[in-house]
Amino acid sequence: MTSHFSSDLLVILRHGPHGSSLLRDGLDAALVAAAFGQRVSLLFMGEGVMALVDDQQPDPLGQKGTSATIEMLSMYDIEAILVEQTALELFGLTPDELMLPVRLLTGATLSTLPTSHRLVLTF
Amino acid sequence: MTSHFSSDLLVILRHGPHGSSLLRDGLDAALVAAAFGQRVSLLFMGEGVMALVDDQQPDPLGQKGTSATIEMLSMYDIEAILVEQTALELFGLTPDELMLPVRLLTGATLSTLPTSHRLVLTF
Amino acid sequence: MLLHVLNRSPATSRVYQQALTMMGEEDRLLLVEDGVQGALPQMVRHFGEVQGRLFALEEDLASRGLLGRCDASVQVVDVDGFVLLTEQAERTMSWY
Amino acid sequence: MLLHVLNRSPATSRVYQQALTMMGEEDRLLLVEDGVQGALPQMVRHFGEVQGRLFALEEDLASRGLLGRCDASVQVVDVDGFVLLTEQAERTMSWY
Amino acid sequence: MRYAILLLGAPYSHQASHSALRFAHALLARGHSLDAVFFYHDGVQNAARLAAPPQDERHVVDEWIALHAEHGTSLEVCIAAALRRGLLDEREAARHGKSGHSIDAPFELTGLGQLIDLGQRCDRLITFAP
Amino acid sequence: MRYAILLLGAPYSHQASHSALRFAHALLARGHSLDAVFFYHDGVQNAARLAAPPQDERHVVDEWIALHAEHGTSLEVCIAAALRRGLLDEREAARHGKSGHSIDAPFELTGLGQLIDLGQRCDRLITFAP
Repeated sequence: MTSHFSSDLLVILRHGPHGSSLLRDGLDAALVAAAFGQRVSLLFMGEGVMALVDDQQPDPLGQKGTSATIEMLSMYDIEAILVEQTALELFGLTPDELMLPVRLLTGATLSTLPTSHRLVLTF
Repeated sequence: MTSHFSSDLLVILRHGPHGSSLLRDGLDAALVAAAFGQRVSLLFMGEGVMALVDDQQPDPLGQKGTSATIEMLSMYDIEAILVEQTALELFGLTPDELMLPVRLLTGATLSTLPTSHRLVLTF
Repeated sequence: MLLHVLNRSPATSRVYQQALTMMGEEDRLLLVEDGVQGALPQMVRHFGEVQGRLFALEEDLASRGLLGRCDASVQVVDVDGFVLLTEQAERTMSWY
Repeated sequence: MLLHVLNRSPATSRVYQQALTMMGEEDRLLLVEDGVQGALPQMVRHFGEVQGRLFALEEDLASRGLLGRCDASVQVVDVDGFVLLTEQAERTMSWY
Repeated sequence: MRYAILLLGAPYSHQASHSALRFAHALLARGHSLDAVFFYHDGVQNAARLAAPPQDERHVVDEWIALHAEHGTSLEVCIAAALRRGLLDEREAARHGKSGHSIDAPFELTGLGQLIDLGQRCDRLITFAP
Repeated sequence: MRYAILLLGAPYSHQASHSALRFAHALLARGHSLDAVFFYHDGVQNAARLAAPPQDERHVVDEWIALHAEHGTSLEVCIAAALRRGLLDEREAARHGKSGHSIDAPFELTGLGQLIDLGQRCDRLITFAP
């Protein structure tokens, strides 16, 4: 299981869209690493799963969202989109309500992720 | 009960010392109001009760604390030092571990405070 | 009657409990920013004691994809409704 | 073995649960800044599953008046000890 | 009614500035007046005159200035919070021996007494926080 | 060992800057090297050259500069995060048509690629956040 996710960089996204800029800051770091040729995994934890909810409309007064960036991830060859299953359940969401296909992970697997990446950044 | 606390300004302090500047920012607002002759009540809620713990030592690298300010409150005629009793219990603290005498309040009384002050600020 | 405004999600922060503690029997609670996560059916149980007095801001729901996912017990208001709530309330308290 | 660093109190934030979720069986947890509130006897139960691997930063305890109030199960380290923990750990993760 | 806003959040980092701007325009559209916005804590960053956000993002600082121009709302910045954070007008820069400044009119550096005064003078004071 | 620090918190608002400075001095005292501090998110405020804290408080900006002077640690500021927040050096100010600037050397505006590079190059990367 561990080796399956083995990669250069794990970015853990724990904040929802709009409320703070941490989600976007974390995504930007992931995109730059990917553009530099690194293999990047994204893990959406806790409130971070809110970033993936489909049907996000542009802010009526134009605050820039993150959903366009998330839809672009595969163009950056970021294919490992990992989601904490408990978080999804906490919000009562199902995978088909998300804007892209994800891989659901639970406790035991989650705790192996940090050691299987050379660098981990939490946002 | 309500009229007992009736006053001009209620400042609710919900952050502990050092971690963020919100505790100090709230205290500063209270001191300025008191200096302008207003009757001020302070309510320490949640993590805010940490502000009152005795034996706070100066930060080894000199970050300015709030305990000196709190010890000065009576000089500003701020006598209404109110504390959410549940918060004290949450941290396992007793009133004699606090740096000054306080008035402990529980649920029903707490919810009457906002209407018995002309202005309320939450920090 | 006071209006309490909460901008944090019950999924991450316990501040919603402080808001509930300080609310009078007629007071209203408006969920804004990340606070609107509390309007999801799975989350709204945290606000059981203020049922009928719970509001959520439409713009913040929409930008997060949550507009169609709100629990039926939550009253959705836009920013004009937010202003109206502050007109009707004697005072507004922010919880963050 | 990784070092996890937590700067939020379990009294206000649920982020400590995220740290615990991501911790391996040998990993250590260091409480810093407002996180040291978790070292109080009344709070330390939140960290039961990492007993023996729980540390708290002395300077942050002292500045908050909590140095003498720490639970006996918590290992108190100063900032040199913090650096030592980062030397011993393969990697450090911050939870905030 | 007479409104005032207390803004504690920095732009870009948190949504507070956006929420406050939207609320400000809505209350004005409903015929109320907005006496002042008081910038405190990280909110003082809303006055940073050198802010250069990307073209496709809102320019929050300029939007406050436009609000002042259209509606006469005072933009009051807590001086103690601002100085710590490197936000100085020309006068404070001179007083502290710094070359250059980071706040311009219509933002005004002022004391916390102004906030207390607004709280007493206005019918409604709404806080937007990070 | 070679260390790097990622700092996400602004001075005065949160303890992150103080914690990072204390940690930096401790690791240097133990004989390690500190290649760089990377300032991102609200951490870019640590570079605000006009900061004027009260005399009885620490001057965080100056302490970073002293750290650089004594130990050669690079002070790298994420340019995208900085521009949004009004933190520009002379070159960026000119490029954006602004008079005046708010960041000076030894702070350097740089891209996020530097952070990724530090993460790969150094033995330890420690994040201090608000």
